[in-house]
Amino acid sequence: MMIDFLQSLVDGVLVGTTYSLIGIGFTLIFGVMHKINLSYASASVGGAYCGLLLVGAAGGKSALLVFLMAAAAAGVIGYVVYLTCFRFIPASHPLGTLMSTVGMLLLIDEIVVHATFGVPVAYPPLYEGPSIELGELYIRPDYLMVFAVGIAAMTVLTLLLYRSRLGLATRAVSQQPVAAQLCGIALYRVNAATFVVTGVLGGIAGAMIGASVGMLSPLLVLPLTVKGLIVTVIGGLGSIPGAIVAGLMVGGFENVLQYYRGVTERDLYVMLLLFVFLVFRPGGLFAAKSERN
Amino acid sequence: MLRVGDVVTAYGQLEALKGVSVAAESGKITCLLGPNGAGKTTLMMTVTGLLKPKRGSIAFEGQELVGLSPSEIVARGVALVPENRLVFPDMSVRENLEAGAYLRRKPAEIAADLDRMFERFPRLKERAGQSAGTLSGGEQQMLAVARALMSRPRLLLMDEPSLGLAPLIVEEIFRIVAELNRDGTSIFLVEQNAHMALKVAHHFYLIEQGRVTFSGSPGQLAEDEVIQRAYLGSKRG
Amino acid sequence: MDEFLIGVLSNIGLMSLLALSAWLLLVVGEISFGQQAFFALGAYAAGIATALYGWPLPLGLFAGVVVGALAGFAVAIPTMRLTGLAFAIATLAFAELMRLLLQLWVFQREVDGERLGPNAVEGFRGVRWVYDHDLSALGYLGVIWGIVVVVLAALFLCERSRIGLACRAVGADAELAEAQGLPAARLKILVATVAGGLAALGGGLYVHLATYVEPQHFSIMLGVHALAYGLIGGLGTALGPILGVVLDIGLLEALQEIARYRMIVFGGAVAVLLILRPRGLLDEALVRRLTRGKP
Amino acid sequence: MIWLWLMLSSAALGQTRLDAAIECAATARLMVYDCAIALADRQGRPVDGAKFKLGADMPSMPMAHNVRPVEADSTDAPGRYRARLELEMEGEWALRLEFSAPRRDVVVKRLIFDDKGGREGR
Repeated sequence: MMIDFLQSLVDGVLVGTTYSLIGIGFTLIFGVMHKINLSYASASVGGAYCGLLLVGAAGGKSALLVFLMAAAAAGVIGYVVYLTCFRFIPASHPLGTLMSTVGMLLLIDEIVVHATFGVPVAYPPLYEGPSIELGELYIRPDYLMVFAVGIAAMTVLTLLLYRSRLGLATRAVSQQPVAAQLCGIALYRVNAATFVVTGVLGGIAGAMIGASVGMLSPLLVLPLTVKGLIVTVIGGLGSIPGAIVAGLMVGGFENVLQYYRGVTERDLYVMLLLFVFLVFRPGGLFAAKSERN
Repeated sequence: MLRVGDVVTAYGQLEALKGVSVAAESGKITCLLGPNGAGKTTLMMTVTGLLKPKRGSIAFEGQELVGLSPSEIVARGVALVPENRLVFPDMSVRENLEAGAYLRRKPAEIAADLDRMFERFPRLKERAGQSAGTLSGGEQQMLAVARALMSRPRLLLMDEPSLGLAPLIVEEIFRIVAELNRDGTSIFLVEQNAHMALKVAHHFYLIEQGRVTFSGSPGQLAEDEVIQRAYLGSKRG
Repeated sequence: MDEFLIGVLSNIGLMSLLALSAWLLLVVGEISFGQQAFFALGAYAAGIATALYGWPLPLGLFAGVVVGALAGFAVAIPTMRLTGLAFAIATLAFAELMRLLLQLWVFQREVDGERLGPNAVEGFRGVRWVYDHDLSALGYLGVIWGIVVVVLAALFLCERSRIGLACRAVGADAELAEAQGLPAARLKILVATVAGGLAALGGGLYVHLATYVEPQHFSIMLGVHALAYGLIGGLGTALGPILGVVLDIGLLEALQEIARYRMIVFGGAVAVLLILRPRGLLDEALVRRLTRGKP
Repeated sequence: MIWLWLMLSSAALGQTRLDAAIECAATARLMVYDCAIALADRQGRPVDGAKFKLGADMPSMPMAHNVRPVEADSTDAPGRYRARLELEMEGEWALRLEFSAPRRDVVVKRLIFDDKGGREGR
């Protein structure tokens, strides 16, 4: 009983890293642009598909290569999304941008459907090995690998944000875009770079999801988009630590509920949680400090 | 050094600048005085490329700035201390200054300038690791000035540096302005506080409702009248 | 009239009601990703009324509208304080909540020796009023479009009324409108209520056309389409969302050569069109230009 | 007018309803299926002479995928019909039989399609 609870919690938290990554992508773009990119999860899954297709077309089989190509392809998709949905739509029309990213979501999703006839494709596991036993607790090696890759990606991102020139510029733009321009930071270039970086992150997340589920399907896109939004909202819009914690939380919460109550009720409670959060704590867990002028 | 010729800037149909011509001389402090809504901030934003003028020219050291992006204009040697300071609230004081030096590539020079800023603004040194959002208004103003200086501008634009600050702090800010100018930085200042501005300025303009209505040196116009027009605008508009 | 054409026109009418529902909220400046929930509620309520309790269709539709409007009102109360994005996600959460509840809900009765009614994921079969009453496809098309025309007429009247103008003002800048003394929050709740009822009306008509619905039909995808129709068609006039529906269902889906790739074309068009027309094809500026000079 | 008629029209006419069993087999062409449909009334007697079209849509991707209805042909076997269906992807589809004879009616069946064919699921 207790051990079942722990087991589902651990599994959920490990896989929750993928939610964290998707949430970081949403939140980072929101931080910089103050807009939501709803095509993000579809671009991530699309990137994961591209990785598989590109490596497969070249006759390769290496899972590592698939991962790298997925990340690269998703970075390119991120740039395309920036150009179509953000770069040229005036800032005074947030509705237009939001809807445009929805169009992008449909577009990417449908290209995948047409390219694969909606048939789920097998995804290579990144690591196969014996599972680790901690007492009665089993830690699945592929989940552990997903967790490790997720943590590594977050670490690299943190270093990039806090130790690089691009990171300085990104933070400057997200906190005070006018002053950032006055410092000589080119807004469009930083925005585009943010989309590429979050795209790469999403590609890694997409490939991780493929690897942990064992396959990819276009039907993953909508639930993943919703999960990403949930993580972003619960973590607090614009907060990266918030997204990380919320991702792990939602992953664990969801898996435990699934174990006890089944998939439909699980989703029901997750949605209820989201609704309650929005109504009673719209700032999320890590509510941003009051805005300064 | 800076020549603004007949600039018109509009927000949609509304013209905030209706053909403004001003100039800032090298090595001098030039001051633009005027009431709220006269177009002072609009002019600053137009010069720095944040707004695109409908027509007119802006020449800096003989080169046209109109059409350049803000970052290209910073690279030419024009830096603005914006209205309300606009520091990066969740970045440390040191990072704010590093952001100011964003376009410069030599770490050693940047480090030297950082030391120089801390020397000039000891308060900032004390708070180097603190988030800028936690600073007081006066400290934020100093940080904004220091951040602008980190790009090594030849012309420093300042938009209402005294706004919302206590009188003692305002005096300190203007002392720093005079000091910077003595050390060789040309300054173009926009203010509503005519009393303080006239003390440091070599040349001043009055701007009212998007038009320059007076140009001369301090003393050419009675201070009372300048103050009156800088706060309220003249009756004839 | 060709059966296929009747089918397409019926679908356009139904989706128009859902699109108008999303559009109404866009007019007051709110994005809802959840109007499909009210569409679903309308479908289930009207279906239960006619199929399980033998109510006539008009009464069944009315019941659906009441349920949808009440739900719209109930959701609007706690969510209206939320700003744009939070509101959008809250409506999405509500709609998913609704859909998941429908996936669990079993409510069946024996009618004519057959068990009918919502049956969790199996869906709700046997809403056959239209077929049992020998209403022809053309006749039902008439019913649908009769209702759409009445709704449009009502919206056009509202557009010129004080409430319509107030809604536009709230949509342009809620804070400013409030500062001018308009009850922005109350207007938004009113609009959300009407929008809920409107979507439910579409749902009620839909279930009687399809005879069968299941919770999956009402996923986010449906709401996203409704929203896209409103924004593509344009925010300037109630004809905007209709234009959006006609372009997608009437043009892309009905053309055999494109139909297969419809979603690719539609998604791409939505993504790119908004660069050129961020407030849709029939935006406020165009509508003003077109109607200028008329009394 | 039509409203008045709707209000006044009588209750169900109590006709026998149709029941359908569908099975589809994959063909040599990708995503093209040959479907065999068996029609019966509620007493299980085969129904001949029906005219209907077979359409499909995908409930899990609402609005995104639906297939233009095709006419079903009768066969020599009693109550047996066939139609050739071209889908857009594998997965669960809701097949919709829209009858014009013996009278206007609709039957909806859910099938799961893969590379071998489509079978009624759930």
